[in-house]
Amino acid sequence: MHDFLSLLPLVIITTGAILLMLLSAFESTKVEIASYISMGFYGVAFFVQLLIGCGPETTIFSETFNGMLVANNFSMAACLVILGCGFFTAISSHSYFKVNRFCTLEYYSIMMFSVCGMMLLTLTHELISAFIAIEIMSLAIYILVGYERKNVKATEAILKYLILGAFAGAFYTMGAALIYGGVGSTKFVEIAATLNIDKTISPLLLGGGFFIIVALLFKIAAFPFHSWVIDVYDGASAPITGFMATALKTAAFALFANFLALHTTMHDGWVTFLFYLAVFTMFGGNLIAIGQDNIKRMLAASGIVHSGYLLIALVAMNAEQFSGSVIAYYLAAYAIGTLGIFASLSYLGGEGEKRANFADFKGLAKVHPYSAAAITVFLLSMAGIPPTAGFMGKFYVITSAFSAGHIALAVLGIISSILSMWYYLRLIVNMYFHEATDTFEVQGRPLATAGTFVLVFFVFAIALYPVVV
Amino acid sequence: MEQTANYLGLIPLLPLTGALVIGLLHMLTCTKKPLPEKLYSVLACIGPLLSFFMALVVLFQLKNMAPEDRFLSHIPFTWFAVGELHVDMGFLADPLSSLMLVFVTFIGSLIHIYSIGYMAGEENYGKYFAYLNLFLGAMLILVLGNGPVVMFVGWEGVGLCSYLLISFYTKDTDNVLAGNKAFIVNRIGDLGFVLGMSFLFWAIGSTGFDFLSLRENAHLLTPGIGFAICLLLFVGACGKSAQIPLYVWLPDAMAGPTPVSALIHAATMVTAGVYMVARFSFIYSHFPSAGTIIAWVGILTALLAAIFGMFQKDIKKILAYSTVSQLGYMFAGVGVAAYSAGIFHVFTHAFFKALLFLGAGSVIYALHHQQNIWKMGGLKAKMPITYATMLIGALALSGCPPFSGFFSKDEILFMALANGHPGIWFIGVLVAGMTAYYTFRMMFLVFHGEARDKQAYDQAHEPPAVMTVPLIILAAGAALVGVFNLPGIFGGSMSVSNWLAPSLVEHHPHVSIWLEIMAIAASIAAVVIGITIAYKKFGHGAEEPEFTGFAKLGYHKFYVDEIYNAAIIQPYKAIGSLISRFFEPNVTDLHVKFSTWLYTKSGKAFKVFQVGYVRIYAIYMVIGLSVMSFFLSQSIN
Amino acid sequence: MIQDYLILSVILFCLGILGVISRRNVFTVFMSIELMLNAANLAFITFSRVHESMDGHVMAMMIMAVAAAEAALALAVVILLHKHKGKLDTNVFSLLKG
Amino acid sequence: MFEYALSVIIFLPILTGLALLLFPLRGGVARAVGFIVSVIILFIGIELFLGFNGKSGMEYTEFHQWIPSLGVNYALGIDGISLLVMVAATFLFPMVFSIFKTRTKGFYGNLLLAQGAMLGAICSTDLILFYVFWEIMLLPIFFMIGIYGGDKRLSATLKLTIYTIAGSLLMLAAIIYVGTSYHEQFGKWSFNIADLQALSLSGGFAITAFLMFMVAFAIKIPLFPFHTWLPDGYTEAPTATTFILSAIMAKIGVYGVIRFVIPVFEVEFTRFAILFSLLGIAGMLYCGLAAIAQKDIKRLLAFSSASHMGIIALGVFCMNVQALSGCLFQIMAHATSTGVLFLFVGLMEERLGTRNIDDLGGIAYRAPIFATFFAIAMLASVGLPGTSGFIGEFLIILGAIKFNAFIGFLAGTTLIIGVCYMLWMFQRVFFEKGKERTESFADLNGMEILTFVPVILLIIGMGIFPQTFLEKIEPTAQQHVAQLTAVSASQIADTTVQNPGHTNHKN
Repeated sequence: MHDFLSLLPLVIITTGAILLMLLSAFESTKVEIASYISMGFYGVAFFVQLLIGCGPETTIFSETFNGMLVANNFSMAACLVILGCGFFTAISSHSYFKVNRFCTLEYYSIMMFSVCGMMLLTLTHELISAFIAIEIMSLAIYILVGYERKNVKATEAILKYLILGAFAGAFYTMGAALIYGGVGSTKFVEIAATLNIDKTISPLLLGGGFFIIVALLFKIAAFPFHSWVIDVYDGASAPITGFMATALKTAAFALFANFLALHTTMHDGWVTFLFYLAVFTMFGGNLIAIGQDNIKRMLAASGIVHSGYLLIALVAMNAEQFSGSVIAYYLAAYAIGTLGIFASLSYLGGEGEKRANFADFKGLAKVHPYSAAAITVFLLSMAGIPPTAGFMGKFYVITSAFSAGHIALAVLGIISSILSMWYYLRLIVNMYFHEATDTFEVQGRPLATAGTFVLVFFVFAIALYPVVV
Repeated sequence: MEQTANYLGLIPLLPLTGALVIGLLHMLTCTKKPLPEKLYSVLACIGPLLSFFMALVVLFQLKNMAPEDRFLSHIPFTWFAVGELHVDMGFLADPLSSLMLVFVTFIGSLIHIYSIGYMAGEENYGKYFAYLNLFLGAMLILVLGNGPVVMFVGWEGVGLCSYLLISFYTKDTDNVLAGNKAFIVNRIGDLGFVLGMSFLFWAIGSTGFDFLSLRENAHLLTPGIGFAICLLLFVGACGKSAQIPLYVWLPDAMAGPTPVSALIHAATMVTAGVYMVARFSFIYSHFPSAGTIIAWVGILTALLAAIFGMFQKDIKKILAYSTVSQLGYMFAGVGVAAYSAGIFHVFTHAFFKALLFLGAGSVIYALHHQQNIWKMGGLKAKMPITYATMLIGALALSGCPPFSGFFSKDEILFMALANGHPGIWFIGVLVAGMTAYYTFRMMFLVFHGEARDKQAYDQAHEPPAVMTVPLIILAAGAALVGVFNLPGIFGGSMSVSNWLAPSLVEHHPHVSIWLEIMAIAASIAAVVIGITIAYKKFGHGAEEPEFTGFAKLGYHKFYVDEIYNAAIIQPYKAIGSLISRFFEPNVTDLHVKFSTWLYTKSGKAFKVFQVGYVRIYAIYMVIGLSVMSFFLSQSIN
Repeated sequence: MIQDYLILSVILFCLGILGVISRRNVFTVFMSIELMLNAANLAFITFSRVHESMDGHVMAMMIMAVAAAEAALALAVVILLHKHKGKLDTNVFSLLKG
Repeated sequence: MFEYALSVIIFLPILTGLALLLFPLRGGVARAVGFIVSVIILFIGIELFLGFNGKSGMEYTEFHQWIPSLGVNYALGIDGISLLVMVAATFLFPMVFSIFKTRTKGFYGNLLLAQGAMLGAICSTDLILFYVFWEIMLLPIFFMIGIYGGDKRLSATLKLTIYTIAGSLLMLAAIIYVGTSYHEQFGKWSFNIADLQALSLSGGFAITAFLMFMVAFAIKIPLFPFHTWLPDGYTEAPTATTFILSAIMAKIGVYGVIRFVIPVFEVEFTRFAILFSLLGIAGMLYCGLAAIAQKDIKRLLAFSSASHMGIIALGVFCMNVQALSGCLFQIMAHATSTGVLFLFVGLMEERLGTRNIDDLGGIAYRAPIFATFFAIAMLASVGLPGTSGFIGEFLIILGAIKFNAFIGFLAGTTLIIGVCYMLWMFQRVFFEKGKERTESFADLNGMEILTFVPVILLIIGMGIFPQTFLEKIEPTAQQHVAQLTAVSASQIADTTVQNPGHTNHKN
């Protein structure tokens, strides 16, 4: 019965999604109600996930699902992060749609669908089901990105994301095909088995793995495949951007880690590539971020940089006994920071996100001192200043890199975080060291403020009590 | 061997307390209605007088002990101790320091009393006496310090006080500049002292860093390091005692009140260098070559200063250069290992030079701060006491028998000759003549002839008793203290030298009586010649001449100050501004500037790649893909 | 025999890539992507022939379904684009850049 | 009650500071609260100082596990090295609160935060914990300069912050390297300095890590040529901030070298000592010369502070007990002298609205008490015997002579250089004719006198009875030097130039 338990959160979310979809058929239901319902479902799922915890690694319904789904600590942690992202995105959307009124009930339902896609992605240990999960997630997110139909920017964003995403998806399928050709199955266990037999990676397997990794690199916006992320984040509405930046990246990295961890030979085969990719991703992201004036674009670029750090963690991870704790912790820390900033943006951005640039936030500290303080905390966490979660994450990643012997990589990571200091401080400087030019009117008491402060609490909580590792 | 005397610490402490009390009173009241001068005067004189009496006590206690263990010490507490370094805040009274002690406190007290009259009605009356007491305290620490480090405390303390007192009239920038000059030049010397101390410690100090233990270990010094220590310490002495090349501050120091010049810049502080060399005689006696250098520096300083002295018009400047010149003598003395002779000259010089300065002070006082000797004249009638006392001082200074200066100076010259330095002796005699000349030039111009400035002359009058009495006492001293060290040839027994013997390391050469007589005759002849020339030129009044040629050069002190200014001070400032204007922003900060520039530029550059055409993004992907696959194919085969 | 199928699929795949990076009309781009997906399907089916198992076919089915869903979304986007600009040239949509 | 004293002095200010920042208060109230807290800290600090016996290594230790999996602990402790820095950080803050009245609550909150973080950095014996506090310490400074600073505050604070963070991130890399190599050599994780002493590192990585540490600390101290953030930073910062920057934060840089670099990197330290001591000398000369050309009195003091820090740093690199104790003593002495001078300049600025030396003059006639106090602090900073400044400088020069005669000589020139610009400034500001600006200069009032008298007494007391401080720090200094001499004995040739006399006193 444990199998079903470990699947329960996924089930809950799915039912929630369907339920909302049905509800939206009725005129009378308000959008707020929908948001509360989705929050409720996220919350319940979150606590269920937390309660069931996870014992040893279990293959869920190995007969029924033919060993596609495997639940372990890592997947649980990733699911928790994703559910948290869903919860706080719902909160920030709630406040966001108070000022920007283009929301319908389906919005929350679709978001929940994407969340089930992601959770499935963390569980799956098989290529085709992974593809399905990716597509569930992606299709939902495509819709969310372009949700504001009137807005040409959103439309352009969805266009770009759709084309490139589908392009990457095609690579993924080709890769899956090649691996199937090489192994005769797409299950990770089978692949591992073949790798156990003949120690070298056969050309088919190599090419297949290559294509799959390319697709995953696209999803996590690693260096050569990063260009979409900036425009899409810019075009999408703030809560969705936050959602993509956090939940999607978590899911993608979960799959990435599982794929690399399926066998040591697989991991070692790609380490060199990932090494260079990590370096390029970090520095490329930094260089892009420096030039940006729009905060969302800056955050997108900084997201690229953080993908670079996560790639370091992937390089340094040990495929033999893979725990993924470092990656999970870093993802959680990064997610908290990013969600927090986007939550604040969602109620400070104003109608049609008229405050989008650094300059628009001059003197925020004078008007909304607490929000400014919260944003500062999040930025410092992303910059990795102690005693925030971001610092701890960075500390674990660098430590793992050192103890795996990738000293050069670790040092480069440190250097890139020196570079990243400037654009994080830039917003703080704007908020604190200038006089207020704007009134920063905020309607009512947005729920997102509460969410923001909860997140601030988490930033320090998981830093000072690093339970995960 | 040494006994303890637990009151030694009090001797410097008394004036220091006086300084503290007076200073606080003055600091708290000076902006409001100032306190009565009587109060300050009383408070100021208590400390010095008490310490004078205690000094006498010390002297007599030492006298009652066997000569070879005449050492009294008092160690209140350990000052600081780190590793092998152990420095006590300790005081040592031996014959040498007791002698210094007595005359420093004696003259100090006299000058305090004199100042009561001289400073009457000045603003910052209290501040003056606070500084004066502070100085006396520091000087006594210098004298009594039982080790180099404690000595250095007094050493820097007196430097500070001389700075404060030189720039006493702070409203006038020149005075403050003179003060700064004094302090900075002294600091240059102090650097030498500190380095010397440090080397000394690492060489032989680790078993105890006070004079007595150092004296026992002195034989451990290796030649190289010992020589270096000697010279470094002498650099310190040069700074404090105004020897070449660091003498330049002393003439400017005359900017301070005249009693200060008398006490600090004639009698006591400036002789600290000589005292220090004598203190370290146990080292210097091991390195006669270093001594020779000192002797030559000293005698050349004497010569140079004498030349300058001959052409000055400011009465205090003349005395200042005479001081430098006499200090030169003293160093010549200690340089040729005649430490007792040098110290004895310090002793006598204190009397007659203090006397001359105080006399000059009362002249200046009488003429309302007129210092130019070409505006004086004929004052003999107006102020007889001053004249008489100053005449004694002048005779003593120019070293004509039987006044004190004769014996001390003659002893030095004789020792120079006896220890085989005829060159030094010859220059010494020459300088003696020049000294006599400029001293009496001053005397004649000031007191003889007829008044050059009539209405100043009419107002001139003898100063009050509080100023004349010290003059008379000092005059008596200047006339008579010579007898303390009468050489055998005059039926004396060199009692001062014998007194000092336990704390000095020196040997008395035995040379023929004729040589001694010859030396004495020579110096007397020089003095007589000098005085007669002065009398010929100025005895009956003379008009101020136009300085030309060498005289002009001498009057402008060979332009040494200007040279220093051009060669050292201006470049120093130039370097400073160069650094802060040019180097700081453009060179040292370059790495910051460059990296920020590169950073922002590359940020701009990377925006270009975000063209916004989805096709191009796809092309990026394909390019990345192909590059990666290329490397992949490389890695396979 | 088998190789030919594979070669064909590879050719199709490359054609798809070329189409995506060379064409600017949204329709053509999506069609090229479909081409790539079908190349993958072909490869799957070929391999399932090699391994004498039906898994490949199943997977091809799955992929087709997903592709259909994607196509549906794509058409919606196309309509949206046409509403905004009246053109289907991808280069027209480049507000977001820099 | 004292087993948690260190935690108290660390977290009481931090929590109060946060509270001040969070709750809406008036500036006056915030100031009062801050003053009370800092006074409490002061008394605890005095208790700690008196209770410290200096014989047995770390005292007042606290230990709690933080991240067991990586052996990161919450470990605090005080020994002879950190004692005087701790004392400086606890003693000097009440002054700041009692003097500067015209600030908003945020300022006082940040001050408290800074104090807590600095004390944390001083007291922590775990590298990671130290790093955490080390970074936190910077944030209040960043905000104080940025919000309350002068006209060019933005560039100044960004330069300072990014420069410093860059250095400390490099240090983080080095710290992690040390931790991992400990894990490799001993099979368990630990960042505790007591364990890390056992570490024996060598090779290129060790040198790189050592240099990373040194760069971080050199930037904080600041050591030439990493000082370029200092003039702008010190000048633009509000005076209270400048005070804690120069009086305490710079010292923590020196302290870090002694505490964390020497025990771990004996070999590299011994090898590079000569280089770094030359850097210290260069900084001393360079900044001392630059000071003479400054028009702004605060900037002048900034350069003078940098110049003195050069000498203090030199004390670390001389690797003998005299120099090291002198350096530790001078840390405190310099805080009381130059730091206090900054406060005086702040008072002048509040009263007259200018810091330009040309506008000042004749203050001594208006304000004798102020002038006297200023003079005493100034004389202490030029190292006059009888003041706190002399002991430290003398010991450092003494040690430098032993380390290398030439360096010792250069170090000695600080006696001259310091006096030049200080007298120059003092003359123009306090003497000469009064300017019309200074006519109205009011002397210190009762409160201010009460504030400054203790520190003036401290300056003189430290000059006359330094042994009370030295006897507490000397044993630890001995241990540290013992470690080094073991190394340098092996390679004495390329590190120290023995002076010939030195060998004699052995026999």
